[in-house]
Amino acid sequence: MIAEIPSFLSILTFLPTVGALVIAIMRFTARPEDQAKIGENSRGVALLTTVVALGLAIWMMVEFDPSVAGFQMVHEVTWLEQIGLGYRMGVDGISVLLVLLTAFLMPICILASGSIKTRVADYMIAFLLLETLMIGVFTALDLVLFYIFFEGGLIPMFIIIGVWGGQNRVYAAFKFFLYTLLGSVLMLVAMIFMFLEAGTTDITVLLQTEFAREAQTWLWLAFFASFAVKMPMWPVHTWLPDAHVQAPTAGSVILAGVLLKMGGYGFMRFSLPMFPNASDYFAPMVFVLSIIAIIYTSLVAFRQTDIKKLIAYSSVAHMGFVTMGLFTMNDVGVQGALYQMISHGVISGALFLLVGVIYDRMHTREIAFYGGLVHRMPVYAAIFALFAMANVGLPGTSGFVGEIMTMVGAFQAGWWVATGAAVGVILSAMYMLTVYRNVVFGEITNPKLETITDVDAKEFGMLAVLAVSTIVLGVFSTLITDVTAASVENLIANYNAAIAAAAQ
Amino acid sequence: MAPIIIVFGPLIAAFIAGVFGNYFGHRAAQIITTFAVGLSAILSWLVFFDVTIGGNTQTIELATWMSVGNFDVSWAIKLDSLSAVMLIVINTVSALVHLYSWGYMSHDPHRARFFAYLSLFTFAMLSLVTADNFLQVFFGWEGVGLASYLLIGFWYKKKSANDAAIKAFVTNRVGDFGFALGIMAIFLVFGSVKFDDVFSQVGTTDAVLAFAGMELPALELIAFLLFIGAMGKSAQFFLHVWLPDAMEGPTPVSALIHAATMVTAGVFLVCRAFPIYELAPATSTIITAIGIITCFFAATVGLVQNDIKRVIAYSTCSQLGYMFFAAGLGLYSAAMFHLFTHAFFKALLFLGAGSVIHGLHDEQDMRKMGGIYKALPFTWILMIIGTIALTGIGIPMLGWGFAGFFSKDMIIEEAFMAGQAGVQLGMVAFWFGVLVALLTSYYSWRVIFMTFHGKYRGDVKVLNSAHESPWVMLVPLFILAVGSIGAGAAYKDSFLAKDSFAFWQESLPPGPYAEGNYGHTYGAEYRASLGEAHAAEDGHAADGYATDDHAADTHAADTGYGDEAHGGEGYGDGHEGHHPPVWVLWMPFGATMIGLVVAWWFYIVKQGLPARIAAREGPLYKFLYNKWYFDELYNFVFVRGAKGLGDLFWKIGDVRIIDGLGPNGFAATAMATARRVAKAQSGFLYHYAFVMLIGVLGLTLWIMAGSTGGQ
Amino acid sequence: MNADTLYQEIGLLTPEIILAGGAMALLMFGVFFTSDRASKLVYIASVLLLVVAGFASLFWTGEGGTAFSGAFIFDDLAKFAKIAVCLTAAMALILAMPYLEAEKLMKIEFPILALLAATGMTVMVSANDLISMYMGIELSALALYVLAAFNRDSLRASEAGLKYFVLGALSSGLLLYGSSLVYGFTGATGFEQIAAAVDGGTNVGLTFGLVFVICGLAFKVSAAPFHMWTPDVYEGAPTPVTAFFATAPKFAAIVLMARVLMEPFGAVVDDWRDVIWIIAVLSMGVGAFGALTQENIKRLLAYSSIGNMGYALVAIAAASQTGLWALLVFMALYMIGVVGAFGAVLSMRTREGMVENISDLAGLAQRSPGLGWSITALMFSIGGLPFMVGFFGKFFVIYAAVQADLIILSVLAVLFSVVSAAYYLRVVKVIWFDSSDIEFVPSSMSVYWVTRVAGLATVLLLPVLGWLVFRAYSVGLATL
Amino acid sequence: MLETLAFGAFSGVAILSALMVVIARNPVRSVLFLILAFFSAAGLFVLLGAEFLAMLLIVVYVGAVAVLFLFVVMMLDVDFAELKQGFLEYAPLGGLVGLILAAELAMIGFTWQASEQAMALRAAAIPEGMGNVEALGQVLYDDYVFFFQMAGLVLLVAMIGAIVLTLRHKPHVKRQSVTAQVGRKRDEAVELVDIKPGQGIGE
Amino acid sequence: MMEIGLGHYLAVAAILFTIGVFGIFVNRKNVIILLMSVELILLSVNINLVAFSSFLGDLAGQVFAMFVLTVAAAEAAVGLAILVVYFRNRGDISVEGVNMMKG
Repeated sequence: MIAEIPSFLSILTFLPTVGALVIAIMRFTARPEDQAKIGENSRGVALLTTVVALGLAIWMMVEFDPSVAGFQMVHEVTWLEQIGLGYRMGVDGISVLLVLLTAFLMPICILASGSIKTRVADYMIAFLLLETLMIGVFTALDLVLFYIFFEGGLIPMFIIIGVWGGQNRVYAAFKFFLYTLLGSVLMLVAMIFMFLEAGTTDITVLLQTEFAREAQTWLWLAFFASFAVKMPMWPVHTWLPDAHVQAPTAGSVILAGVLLKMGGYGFMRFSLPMFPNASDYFAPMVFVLSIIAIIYTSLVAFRQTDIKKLIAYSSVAHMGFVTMGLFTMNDVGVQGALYQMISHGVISGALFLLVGVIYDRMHTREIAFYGGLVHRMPVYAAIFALFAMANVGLPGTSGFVGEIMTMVGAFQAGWWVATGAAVGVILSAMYMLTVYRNVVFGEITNPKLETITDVDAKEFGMLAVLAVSTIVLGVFSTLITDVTAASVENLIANYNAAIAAAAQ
Repeated sequence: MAPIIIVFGPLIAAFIAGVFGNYFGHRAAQIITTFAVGLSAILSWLVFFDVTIGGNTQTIELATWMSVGNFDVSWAIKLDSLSAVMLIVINTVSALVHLYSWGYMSHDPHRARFFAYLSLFTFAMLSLVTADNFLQVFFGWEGVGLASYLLIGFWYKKKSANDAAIKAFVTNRVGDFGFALGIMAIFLVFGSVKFDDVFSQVGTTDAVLAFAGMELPALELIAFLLFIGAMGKSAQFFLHVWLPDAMEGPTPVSALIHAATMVTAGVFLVCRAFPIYELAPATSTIITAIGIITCFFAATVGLVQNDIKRVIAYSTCSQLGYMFFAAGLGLYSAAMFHLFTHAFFKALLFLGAGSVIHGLHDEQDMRKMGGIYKALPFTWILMIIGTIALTGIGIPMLGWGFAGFFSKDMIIEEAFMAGQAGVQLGMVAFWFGVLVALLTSYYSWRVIFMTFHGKYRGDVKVLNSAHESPWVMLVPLFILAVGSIGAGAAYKDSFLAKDSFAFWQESLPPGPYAEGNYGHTYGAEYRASLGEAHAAEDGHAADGYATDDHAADTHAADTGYGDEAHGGEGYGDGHEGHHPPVWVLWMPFGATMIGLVVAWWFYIVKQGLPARIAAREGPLYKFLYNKWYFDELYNFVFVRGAKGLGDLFWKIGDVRIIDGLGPNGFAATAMATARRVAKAQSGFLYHYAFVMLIGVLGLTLWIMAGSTGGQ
Repeated sequence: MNADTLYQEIGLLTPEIILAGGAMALLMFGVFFTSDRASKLVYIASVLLLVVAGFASLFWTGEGGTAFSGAFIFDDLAKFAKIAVCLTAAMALILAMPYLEAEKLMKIEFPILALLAATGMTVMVSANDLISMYMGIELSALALYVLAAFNRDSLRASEAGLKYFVLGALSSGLLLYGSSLVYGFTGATGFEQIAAAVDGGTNVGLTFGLVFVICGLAFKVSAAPFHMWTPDVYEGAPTPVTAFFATAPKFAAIVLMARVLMEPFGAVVDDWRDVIWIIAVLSMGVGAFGALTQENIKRLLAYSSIGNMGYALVAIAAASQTGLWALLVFMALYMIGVVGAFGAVLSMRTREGMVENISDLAGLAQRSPGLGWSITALMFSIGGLPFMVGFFGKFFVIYAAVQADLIILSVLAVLFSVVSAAYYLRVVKVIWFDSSDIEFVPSSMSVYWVTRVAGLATVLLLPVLGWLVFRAYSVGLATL
Repeated sequence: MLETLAFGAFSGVAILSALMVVIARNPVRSVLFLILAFFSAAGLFVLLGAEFLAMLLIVVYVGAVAVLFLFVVMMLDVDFAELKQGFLEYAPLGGLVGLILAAELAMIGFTWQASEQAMALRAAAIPEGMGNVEALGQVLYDDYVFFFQMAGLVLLVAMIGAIVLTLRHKPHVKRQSVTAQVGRKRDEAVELVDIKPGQGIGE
Repeated sequence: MMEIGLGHYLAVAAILFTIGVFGIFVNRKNVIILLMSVELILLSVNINLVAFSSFLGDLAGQVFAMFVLTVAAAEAAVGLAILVVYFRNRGDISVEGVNMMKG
């Protein structure tokens, strides 16, 4: 059915922009005294838009044919065609789930923004634009288009962190923006080089293009600079804790849930298939960095006094599994990495929501402030427990599936890789349970907490949806791997063919 | 259907009790969970008979968990003798503990949650033992870890409980780390994590893995990694530290999890993976060694502890040591048998201790007890039964005794036989086994004497209001007591002796005792039955051990004493049978008796002497009392180490180095550069002109250099 | 030269004649009618003249060609540049009017000087001879010197004028000295003849001359190290004048530079590429770092302009068709940003008068959302961040550089763009994150709409970007 | 020989006076030295056969520009004693830069060789048998008419610029208005006031 | 006595040019001197052009020089006008004083 709507993906991508425009028009035409009302209305518009987008994304999933390895629902429009640039959209098994994840998290983010009371319309516009850009990253089939979406996302996020963020928001926003921009610009040069080599920026064509070995090395490094920062990998991860801590709840959710995935997606879309020899060459380096990330950041997380910062560091560690899995270049590893991305999107999103719940009530994220929440917030405690365990990678939750698959893949690449990662599994239990104990368990020693209320229906609803997702994905992992299988296998087959060809 | 109900009944009950407990009320939660587990228990027995007698082994595949390439993992229920034994142990003890908890937890405001946890634990344990692949075992493995965490930390107000819970979980994770790596290695070597696929290939693989710079035989490595997992869960030496602290949880939990079921998961794993261990002699030796050390270590520490539950906890640890060294020596069925009997009497002891604690209003320190047998008569008797079962009192030559007598003595004796046969550490295991039997007897009786006899040393008010436990608590105790008395005698044949071939079928080797004594008689018969049932699976490794021709080849070649099963001096050909010398049979009995007498002397005859010894705080006493200083060591190395490293990485690594040199350093440099650029913009015309001129000059010089260089 | 060819040749000068003739006519009109309404009329007529001249260039359908013995050329490049010059000059004038009225500077000389300056610029972009290059530059430069000091009662404006003049004269001296060397070593002043001479081989004297010429031109585009005047003059000159400085003259000068380097000296690209390379890197560096500490928005835009000219020079360093069209696309898109940005600066008027500090923008996103959003978009566009059109300008520039194997230059370019992003972000930060109770008085219609439209254009032009690229592309193909 | 001497004299004077322009303390002297430099340069022009330009230099530069300078210097009436003397502070570095530059440029001059095509590329070869003025006149209004017009525009700009910057209409200064003076009538000029005794003219 | 060649003229021009430049950035006293230095630079250019013209036998150089003269005159007028304006505002034409804007 979607086949009859060639521009389906474009509609999905730009639908949120339309919503943003509606709000913008309301915002700019309203009289000053009506602004408050506009803010409330904009919530509705934003929610409606994101829900419709989610509906479209689900429809897309339904229509998506998982048995096909190539791109589907491709949409092409000529644009700057003289020099080979085009507007091309399409999804395959690697990207389609990330689109769904984005569309899935957005309504939750909108709902989770109840505590935003100032400049609501601007906030909603920023979020809707961000959604367009994020979906665009995953659907773009043109190098330059990808880059635009990839970098463009920085702008709304910058605003979101900077305007609605915490105390030190300006520093965090700048750090976030400049750090990631610095990583990406080198990729731009590399992209242009590829563009000149291939004569086009069509990703489908570039996937077939073989780049010279020497060039591959440099191109790979340039792309790596971008994706490593975005992931983020050690040692370029330090922007993330700051950004997370300062961002509003929904911003953190999106940051952890989707923005970080762009790096992993980039590796799968570009680095691995386009520069197989370089990927092969650099894989040990990636493994080392991943393992350092896993262990190092887990230890750092253990010492944090700010809940959000702790979860942010934990995100870095979990992204270490993704990079590790990706560069194993075997079925289990790569699919596991993809799985881990989806799963981390859900789990870390939920964790940030959970932090948001208490932050909204108490306006602090200091672990020491809390303690004994279970007495006042039993439901909260239970949900927190679930996600803490999911973050720890307890079997039966989606976190486990991603971790074990990446580790199984990594073990095939080298025992030391998997061993290092497994150490991280121990450490994650250490920090997560410690923070859980300090926040939820124990006696209430802080009198301010006496009046804290449990999650309300809306919060419960959002968290419940995420909880169900986590568990369902944890028990039936084939829901995801069936979708990704064909594309990943194709990716690996091509990769191995390229390596074999180079070996001769 | 029955297996599904067995496994998932508790889960559903747990879900209902946990989520809706607050709406339906505590009573409903109690009833639902107890009913579900009770039903599971009854069905388990049915299944047990169906499997062990009816030979109706089966594997039910429920769904696919993971399927990526050939990494194919199912949700399944595998029913064979091994899992059936575990099923009955788990479900029986669990059902009784549920029932017991009605009484024990009657005053707790969070009962519903407690029962939900218990049922959840039961589910996790069941999914562990019924797994048909390693990953599902891992699921259950971590699941029980979670349940254990939740239950230890049940009284979340207590910091000590929370800390103990975390300690338990993290320590278990260390074990799981090994287990997970083992699974990965299995997948790497065998391309599958299914038991059937893996075990059918073990004989043929000679894969070598380079690990930590060494070339290791893959099987040894896998075996070792899996054993690390087992160590964690079963609280073996090095990873035992969590078990005593786990006593922070409610006593029924200690009985269920930390005595009867979860801690035995490690033993179960080793038995389940016995085809691998049989071909991994080096690892088996390590297991034996660890088992011996644990068994001795825990017993020595148990000698001086004053918390009633801790003593029993160390006792558990020690008994697990027995099971492990048995498994390490290749006596899998003996290990399983001890596991089986231990479940009864250790649960009995714990629940009995719980009854004491309940009766004395949550008093756990034995120094404040004494002479309360009058107040708690039933508990007193039941505890003595448990103690007798634990210490393994029985008459050796007659084959009469309590449960522990059969299982523990069997292990000690078989260790001797193995040692005789040249299995590494066999004799060491034997001597330590005897020594620990002495210690066990001492500390077990110490508990009885300190608690129920002598003078009451606590607050008189407590004694006056001390009461016997309600019937709902005592009934489970009675049932367990029956098990403690009779389980050994009743099942000895099935587990270890003449019925063991039919009993275990393919799931476990019956062991040298059975083979030596009954191999020929029953082997042929069994082989015939097998031949029918598994004609297609000719050459299956499982056939091997049951029959003594080519079975012995595999067995013998690796474990060393199989040879003697055929010829040699011992029990070959079944003529002389497989029997240790008489003195060996009497050794454990003697040791037990010595322990009993010493305990009697110290705590009944010379009351107060132990307290004086303790007060002197001699180095040995302090060493033992402080559990060989393991907690301090670990605290220093791991906890402080992790904190130190974390701080180092964070404050130095991230803040100073990465941020300092990276973004912040870059920003500072940029700003400094910016200020310099701005300063150069001095506002003076002549500076501007000068800069322009310098520019011209520089460029012309550059060109000049370039052109002369070019020429 | 017969009458036919004369007419034909004069026909090529249509835009110049419109501008110069119009300027003179308006001057006469303005001298005789001195009322305020008449000045306004002159003003509006000037804007119209510029637009007309722009359209005259746009709709010039003839073959193009050279006039006056090859001294003047009207080709696709000149056409493109003339349209841009005229339109941006018109925009600058539109922006200027409310300011001049408010500051009581509404004199007819302002538009007339602007017209004459524009004439000079149109000559610059059509220059095909060293002399016409010089005359064009001087015509526009003299007018601009005067405009810089136009607010003659202001010390800052006169200081700006003085600095601009002295340094401008020095740069003219450099340019002339270089021209004389080029003339001496080739024996010709016409670009085509120079190209022929250069083709036969070069020598150090010629290269020297070229370097001097480059230095002179670099001053006009305010490329480092010849940029020193820019911040001071931008700050001191009346804001509309600054807006004018930042737009049309930059475009004309960079096109002239491209033409000089690529046409007569196209054959000896290796001789001058290093020079441009160095100048480009210095410009980008100075632009990036210099702006970081600025508090005055005009100064900030000055440094931004220095940096952006560095990017334009990167395109020139590529010395190819791609470089040329990339330069045109870049400049055209950059102009949108600059016009909008200066519109925004001109909107910064409180009850007390104009304000120029970045901190005065605080909280603009709330106080005046339209303006706030526009500046945000414009800043991102000037900074070359996706998904604003400005990104494509930089993108094509780097594309050209990579094509010419200038990898290191491209990498430096993108790295400097990150540094410069910091100060664009700072403006955005002030607008969005900070708050203040400064109230701007509503800006006039023209400024209001120019700012909004420019802001919107940074995004809305994306779909039709292909058209612009296509135009520039064909210019590139036709010119080289 | 004579030419050499003349070149030496003119160029020496030109350089020395140029130097004095820069370093003289009194701006009036600077202007005068500038005039001297122009005269010397005109001499050099004559030596090079560019008589018209030599005259132009004297007439336009000396006659107009230099005098304008002189005028402005005097008009501004700067108190020269107050002017700072930071001269020597920067002189060494400046001198070094200047020396290098001069050396470079001179060196370039001595390496001169016109390109091979230079003769062919000449746009307007100096015609034989024609005076410098006549030759220039021939090309100026033909080939170079465009530049001529441009020069006109440049001068127009200069004029407008000078006027707009410096011309001031001062409202409080009394100015003579000839038409008003001529056109006034008697009764407008004289007002008859009837003064009562002892009151005075005031109110 | 040597033959006077083009090089000599160019050298003279180069020296004058340098003095002009030198005057711009060494002079601290008086803005007018700057304007005069500019005139010196233009003069040196003219010498260059005329010399080249003479030695190439090409009138273009002289024509160029003529226009340079014209423009230089216009430039002087504008420059002096700006100077006057500046003086009126500040009452001083010290070069050191011209630094109200910087940074």
